[in-house]
Amino acid sequence: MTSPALVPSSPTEQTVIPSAVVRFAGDSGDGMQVTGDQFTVAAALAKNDLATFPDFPAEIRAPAGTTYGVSGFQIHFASDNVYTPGDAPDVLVAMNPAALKTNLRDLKRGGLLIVNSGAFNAANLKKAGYETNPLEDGSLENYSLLSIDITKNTQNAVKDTGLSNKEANRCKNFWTLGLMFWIYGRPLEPTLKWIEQKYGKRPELVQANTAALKAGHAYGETAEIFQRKRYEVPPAPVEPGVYRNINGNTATALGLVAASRIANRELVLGAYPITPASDVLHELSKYKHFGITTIQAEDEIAAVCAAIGASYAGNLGVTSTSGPGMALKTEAIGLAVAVELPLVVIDIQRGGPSTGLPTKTEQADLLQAVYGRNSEAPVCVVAAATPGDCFYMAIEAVRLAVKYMTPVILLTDGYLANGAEPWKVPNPSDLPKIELRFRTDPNGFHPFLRDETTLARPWAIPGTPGLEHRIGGLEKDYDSGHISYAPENHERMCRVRAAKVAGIARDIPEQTIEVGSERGKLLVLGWGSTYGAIREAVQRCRARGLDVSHAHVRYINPFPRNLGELLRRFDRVLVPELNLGQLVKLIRSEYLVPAESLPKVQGKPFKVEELEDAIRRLLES
Amino acid sequence: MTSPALVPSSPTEQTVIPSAVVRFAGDSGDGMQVTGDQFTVAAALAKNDLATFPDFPAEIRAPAGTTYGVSGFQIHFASDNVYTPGDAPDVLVAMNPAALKTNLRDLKRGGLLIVNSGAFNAANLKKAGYETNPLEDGSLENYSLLSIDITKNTQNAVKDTGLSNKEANRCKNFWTLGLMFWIYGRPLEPTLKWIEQKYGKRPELVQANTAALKAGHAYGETAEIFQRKRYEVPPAPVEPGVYRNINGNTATALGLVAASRIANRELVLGAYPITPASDVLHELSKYKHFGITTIQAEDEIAAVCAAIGASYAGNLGVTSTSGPGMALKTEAIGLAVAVELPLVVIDIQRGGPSTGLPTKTEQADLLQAVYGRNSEAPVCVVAAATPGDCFYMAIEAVRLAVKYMTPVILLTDGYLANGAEPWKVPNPSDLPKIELRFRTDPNGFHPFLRDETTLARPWAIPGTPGLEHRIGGLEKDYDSGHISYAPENHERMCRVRAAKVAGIARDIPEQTIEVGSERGKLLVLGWGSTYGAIREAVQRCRARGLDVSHAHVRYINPFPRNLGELLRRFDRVLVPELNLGQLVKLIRSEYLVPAESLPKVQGKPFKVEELEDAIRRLLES
Amino acid sequence: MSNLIEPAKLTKKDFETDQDVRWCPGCGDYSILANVQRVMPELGIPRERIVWVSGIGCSSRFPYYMNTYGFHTIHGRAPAFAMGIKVANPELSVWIATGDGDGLSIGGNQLMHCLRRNLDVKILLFNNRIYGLTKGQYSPTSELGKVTKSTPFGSADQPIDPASFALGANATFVARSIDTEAAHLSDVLRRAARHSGAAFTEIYQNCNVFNDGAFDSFRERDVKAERQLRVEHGKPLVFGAQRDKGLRLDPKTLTLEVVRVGEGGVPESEVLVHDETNQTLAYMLARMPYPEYPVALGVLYAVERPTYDGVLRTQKAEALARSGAPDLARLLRGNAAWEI
Amino acid sequence: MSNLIEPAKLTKKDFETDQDVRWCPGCGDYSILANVQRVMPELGIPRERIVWVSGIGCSSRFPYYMNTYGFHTIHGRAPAFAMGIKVANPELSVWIATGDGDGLSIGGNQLMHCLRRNLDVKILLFNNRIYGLTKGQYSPTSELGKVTKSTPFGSADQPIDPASFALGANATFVARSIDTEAAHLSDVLRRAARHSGAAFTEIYQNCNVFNDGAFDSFRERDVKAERQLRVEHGKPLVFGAQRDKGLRLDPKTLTLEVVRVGEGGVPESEVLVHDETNQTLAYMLARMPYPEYPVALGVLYAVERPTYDGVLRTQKAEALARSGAPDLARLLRGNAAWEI
Ligand SMILES: Cc1ncc(C[n+]2csc(CCOP(=O)(O)OP(=O)(O)O)c2C)c(N)n1
Ligand SMILES: Cc1ncc(C[n+]2csc(CCOP(=O)(O)OP(=O)(O)O)c2C)c(N)n1
Ligand code: SF4
Ligand code: SF4
Ligand SMILES: [Mg+2]
Ligand SMILES: [Mg+2]
Repeated sequence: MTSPALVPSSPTEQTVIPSAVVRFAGDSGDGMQVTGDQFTVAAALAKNDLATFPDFPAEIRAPAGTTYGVSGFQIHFASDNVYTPGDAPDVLVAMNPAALKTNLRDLKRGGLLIVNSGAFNAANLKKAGYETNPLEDGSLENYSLLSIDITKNTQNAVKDTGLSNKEANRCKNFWTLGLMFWIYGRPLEPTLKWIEQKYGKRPELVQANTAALKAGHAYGETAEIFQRKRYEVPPAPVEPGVYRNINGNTATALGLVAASRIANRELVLGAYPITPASDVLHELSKYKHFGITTIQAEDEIAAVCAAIGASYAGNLGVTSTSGPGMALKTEAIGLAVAVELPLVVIDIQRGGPSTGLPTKTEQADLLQAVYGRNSEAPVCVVAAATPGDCFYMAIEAVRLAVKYMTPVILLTDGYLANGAEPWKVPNPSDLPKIELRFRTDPNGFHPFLRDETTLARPWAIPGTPGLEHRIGGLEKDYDSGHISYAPENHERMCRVRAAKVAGIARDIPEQTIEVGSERGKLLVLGWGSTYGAIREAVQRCRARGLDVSHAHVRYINPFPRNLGELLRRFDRVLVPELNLGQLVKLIRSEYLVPAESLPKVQGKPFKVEELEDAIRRLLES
Repeated sequence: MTSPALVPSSPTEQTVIPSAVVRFAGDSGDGMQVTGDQFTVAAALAKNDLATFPDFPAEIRAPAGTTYGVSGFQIHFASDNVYTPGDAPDVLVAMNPAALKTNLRDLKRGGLLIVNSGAFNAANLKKAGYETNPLEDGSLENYSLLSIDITKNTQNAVKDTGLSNKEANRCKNFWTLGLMFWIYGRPLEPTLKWIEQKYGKRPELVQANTAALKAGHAYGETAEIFQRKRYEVPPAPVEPGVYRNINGNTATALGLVAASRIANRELVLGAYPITPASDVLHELSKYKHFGITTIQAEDEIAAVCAAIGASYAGNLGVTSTSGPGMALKTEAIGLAVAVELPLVVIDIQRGGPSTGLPTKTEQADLLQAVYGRNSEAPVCVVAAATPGDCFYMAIEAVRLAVKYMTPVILLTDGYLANGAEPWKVPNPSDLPKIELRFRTDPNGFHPFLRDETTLARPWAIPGTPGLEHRIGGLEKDYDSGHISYAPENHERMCRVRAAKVAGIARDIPEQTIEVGSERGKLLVLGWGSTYGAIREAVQRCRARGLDVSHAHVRYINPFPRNLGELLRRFDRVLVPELNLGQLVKLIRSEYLVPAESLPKVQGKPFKVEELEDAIRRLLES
Repeated sequence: MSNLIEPAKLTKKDFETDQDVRWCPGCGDYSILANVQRVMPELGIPRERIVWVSGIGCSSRFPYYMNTYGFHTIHGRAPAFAMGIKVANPELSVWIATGDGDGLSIGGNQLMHCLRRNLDVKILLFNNRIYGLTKGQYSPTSELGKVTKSTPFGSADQPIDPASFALGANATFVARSIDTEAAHLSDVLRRAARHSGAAFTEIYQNCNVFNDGAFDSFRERDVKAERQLRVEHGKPLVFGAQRDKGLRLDPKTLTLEVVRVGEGGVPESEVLVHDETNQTLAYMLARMPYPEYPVALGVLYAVERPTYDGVLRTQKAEALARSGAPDLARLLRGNAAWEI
Repeated sequence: MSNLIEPAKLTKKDFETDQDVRWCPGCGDYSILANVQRVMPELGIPRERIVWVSGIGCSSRFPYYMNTYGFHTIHGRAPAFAMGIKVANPELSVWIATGDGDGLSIGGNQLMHCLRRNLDVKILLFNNRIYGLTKGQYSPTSELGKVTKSTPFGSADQPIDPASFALGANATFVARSIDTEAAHLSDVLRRAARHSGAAFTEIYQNCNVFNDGAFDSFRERDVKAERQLRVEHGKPLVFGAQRDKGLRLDPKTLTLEVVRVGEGGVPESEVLVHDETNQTLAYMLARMPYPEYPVALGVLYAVERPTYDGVLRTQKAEALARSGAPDLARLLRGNAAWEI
């Protein structure tokens, strides 16, 4: 076997294209996530902008070959800014019939379809529910089909390494990656280095995967069929700096670590595992040397209570969860409101109601976050817009919580949690400041004495001599902090708690327009993970001359102080959300503008196209 | 001691007045609730319309003489319709300094103030926080003060019965009641009979309390001072029928029993004690022979889950609680939404946030009821307007829950729970019908097959041969009921669940105007326990010629189908609520009408006067 | 529906559903499922009278695969749903499938109260000492120092033993078995089914993905005889391939000791005899530290006590007998009504 | 704040607050409060380092009356708050006041996990066998058949014994005392305070309003010597005014028996000696049926085991030693960054 050149040998044949969307799909055991990650690194090193999204099966480990065991990974990379992992793939790699079955309908008409014909045997076809072999029955004629026996090719490539057949088969993904690298003209070195590091302890695996990668690449080089199928996506005009790929959950966790460092305070996370939030717990539990303590509590109630306890004792108390867990935490969050302690609650939303679609995304916990507590229990609610934004919003949540002595709910979702994008690594010294003020002076102290500006009560932590005091969930006297059932006092306290949270509006940025003009026919108002899709759709529509702008709220309670005024500058307001219309309710009730809802509840993000269509329909109506 | 005549001896001296508000206040041990109850019975028998409200101390049994140990009872009775227990008492009976201290500010200027001077000793004055004796320092000159040593008078009256001093003192309340009976010209017999029944086993107590009652009455008859202080409140034009006095919690419990009988289905209440909801549990636990099972669960979560389990097994599953307990139930209510089982959740709202003011009233769980669940989890929300209305709304909640296979949240509050009114006892055969349909036919069955009209799924209960099936919180396929993660199916299911609840609007009465014209300058829109106060305020304003109407929503999700149209017939809409503005948010967002909020969060109901003022201010602005 | 004829005798197949079983290949849950499906027909209960209730977790998927009534509820609360079901219809045979996370972490309170109430339900706790469904965090039964995704430095909390927890919570039936021990598991299930009251059965279950081999040290063919103590009421507590080891009580220290029995050891008469009605013995057996002692399997404890649902039923019957047929009109009128 | 001088020795008064105590006159909570306020100064812990945490209930009002830091939280969850507090600041001495409803009904799960984790907190459970604050419903420790407002026909569920629950949950310290037994309660509190780990103390407390006299049959002066067994480590388990009764083990049936000791009875050497490190003995003592047996009071069980907060602290120190000072810039960069 001849070793292929490590750089594309015939660069002249590459067609330059501005962007591409590629999806890898295969059985859970086929290593699609690794393939996707390596392909992503290559795109990043080629300075493309990019976004990725993995699609894990709901089952832990479904039987091989089943449709519900299919694992996918999509990447969108471009020479321009990229805002979403892409609507529909230009290229689909399907490692078995089940992967083809579940993914084909997304592939663009005429798109390149690479299948591992070696997996299209009778058993697999049956498991995928095919009655005839699609590779042979003409059903794929709308696509540019490349049917290759990747299994056999891989076995051939690694036959000298002495691996068992089963282990040899595991190298298929690297063979495929090699082929894809050839198509997009990517160098092999970084992946070869990665293989070396990853499998260093088992040289035969290093050898085999290396051989497979190179063989796939060589296949592209030599197989006739590829002569007209190479593409180049030139570098994007990215700001210089150090970048890494980051998903939302990692960004959230790192944001919390950063907040703890900035504030110079230890942080305690109380959490109970739940999809898709568990990774925040997993990630944070690595950082004990950063002064981060993670408590895997017995349930969500204990988790939030532990976080509140930690805040009470002067640490940064945080709890992370998803929908059903949020429901369980509401009583305790109400207590944090009543005793006015800082608390960060991170809700990584997933499909519901109830257990719902645990591995899918949704934005339907918004009203629960804003209103889901007994009585008047206002909290601050913020939402992250992109995976990387989770980092900054986590810091912001901590900043507001400690400054205003209030619970802050940070909303992200399954799509942000697992979706990834290149992220410019910030310099710690450029991060926002968080100043903590602990009360130490016993003179004139009472626990509900308020700061005149923020209306926050003092953070007076156990261990401070002379400040011994009692707090609790019963109503407190405004002037002494003691228990009080007095009627007017209760109203005064309810109002001051509300005013305190409302006052945060003075401390957050004004609402800006992301894309488009400051006034006009239509404003598309989004929040959370729909950011990328809305932005791209609005850009495209504007490119076609439509009068549409995009604004994206990161602060939901309170809203930015200029939001009402901004909304009224537009004839119409459209609010796309991954729910049946929740932000739109808040907007309508707060500003009495006839905002219209564009709901989607399919466990999936918006496609850019869906939004474009909606905008067009609306502007034409 | 001469026995006074049992009927007023000099009826000619009575001043006829249309209504009166009387408040009895004393130490927890002074028997004020009994006094109030007996006074209420007398008013009822005199065919007055009336409303009452007890005011229990927050503490279980506070030390005697303290202000926080004061127990009160207010009654408003009239020769016309009565809608509230009255803003400010015309007559205040204060049995000790603490009662005077905590209640005086409510007494009308010039009102009659009866105090037991025997209790105004140094120790009691100090406990109440008086530096000088108010009976002597001129501070009561704005009132018509009657200072009587009731202690001594009572002791004299009962001295022949051989009671200990302590026991003799316990008769003070009957002496006082006797005096009050004399003032309002009430016969003593019913109370004498009641004493006989109540203390029958201890003849000396019968004798003593009888003597005290009569002595108090005689005191009025003979003491010079009373010659010009007798009143008559003539009978009200009440519909003929059998009446009883009923408070909201009893009415709720009886409504559930009635619903169970009407539907011919056993009912299971799962509950965990919590103020002010516990009495629903207490009341229902008496009716085992009605096929009612009550489970005092280990917590609120278990309580609601048990109720859902009971519904699943074909009984009527109900759970009752208050704010903090509601917060805990939300996850399970979401499951009931997902599996579409009937469930009645009764939230007897109290002051919050968190533990808040547990014994006080509030209407601040509305948004929690409507929105407080993860994801899109629509439920039906209804609210009772008066104590007696709790009975009918409980039946209605059961009717809707079983017909639409949905959770229904019934909102009442601490004010309704403990407030009482004369209630026309309905004839069981006049009550609404509840028809249950259980699926038995296995043909074509699947558990999420919907009724075309109601969109309800079939109630297919364990024990039915051939219908074995599995349900759960994961999303289900519309067409088979099996687990499904399919995107479009999820949206379809979310929408059909929403449509089902929205469709209830077709099955409930249209919104009507309670008082006033069908269109005009101002509509006062209320919900829940504010009914009486709003109604009276609007009536009074209309009597003064103001253009104002009153509508009261009993159905909050969905709203009555004509509500939007009705609201738009008024120039302005004012929404008074015992919260910081919750219904007003729903109204604004749903109908985009600029409804204005009139909030009150003091743990107390609106005074009629406060509402009148607000209406007047608004119409003048 | 009353023209039902005596149902035909059911078979394992009758208890299988048409749903794809979605556990990982090789998961211990499969053998438990097969075992239950085999035992169910023997109970002679018609399928429509059987209800499986579960919480959330891999183990809690169980009801989907049983062709009976099934309710997959929310995390940790199955016993509370079961309470409502059983109280509403005492005719039903109610079974709970739960996991070490579902039943002992979030659901500890519901389980505890179900046991102390002695609700007549059968509880199978699949103990794989890990959270399977959420992909491998430690559970309340995981060993101290367990390294998982959420505890990269090892867990910091002592585990709980499910059987000892159940006994402390006043359970009337406590048993233990293993996923792979088909015959033993069947025996235990039959006993649990026959028990009137809350029957708690812990089943050691291998999660081959996130905690593979957790029980191998006493489950594998070559060691199990030496490491398992199969308890049987009235039989001496002996174990070992040669049945040459036994448990003896040291009455001075009130502890158990493992002794060699027979030749070269103590006579069998000195060995404790299992008495499943003795709570103390059950407790000692449940808590024997491993591997110093063998793992006790079988019915550790079983006594009869009034059931929660039974008492409620009796109360209802008595109330009806006492008060006569319910009279709604009278109830609504109360005893202080007046007429106008 | 570092120029603090050695704090003056504290007295009971220092632990009293200016709040009106709002329990019913005559409530057992008063004597517990007085007792705690008396013992606290002896511990030598500055007031500012003491935190009282509670849930909801009459008993849970406790923190308001202690002039230390105090947190009156929500119903049943005090142990979880305490976990956050203790983990955040291990220097604090954290005490929990809870009731039979707060700690064993709604809060059973939090209590159980706190005990098995061995979090270093002191837990006082005021057991009045009733819900006081909600005015008298039965609790999980109320006797079967208890007639209350919510159970006019008598309760249908078996009670749980707090101490046996705690043992089953793997607690490291389990003790019992009575509100009115000042000296005994003080001793027990001192022991609990000294215990490193979760120290669980059940205190029988009379609710004179809703469950008056619940413990009179073994609390009243004239009967208590015969009905109480005061256990002490290393001392024989004897009781009675004449110390003429004792507990003996019947090793055959593995049960305890009450025997007459001394003259006309068995020699004291046959009586069991209390060993507070023996879990089985503690369990048997906790569960002795009353009135056939006396009520065991004192430290039933006490062993040392690593605490949850202690292990976490060690892990943190080790991680810091291993990884060196935290470097945020490096962390944010991760190990797959690229530069453009
Ligand atoms: C309220 C709530 N919290 C958390 C989860 C996430 N969750 C699902 S299963 C599970 C643990 C399951 O562990 P176990 O009961 O041991 O079941 P196994 O998967 O090991 O069989 C968790 C934490 C959830 N579904 N709901
Ligand atoms: C979530 C919630 N549910 C219910 C209540 C009502 N509640 C307050 S205290 C209590 C029971 C208290 O019993 P226990 O702990 O024994 O305390 P005690 O009053 O007897 O000292 C209940 C049910 C509450 N405050 N919060
Ligand atoms: S994760 Fe473990 S317990 Fe769950 S199905 Fe897979 S092997 Fe079984
Ligand atoms: S109700 Fe009982 S426990 Fe509560 S304060 Fe009164 S006497 Fe004490
Ligand atoms: Mg498990
Ligand atoms: Mg109690």
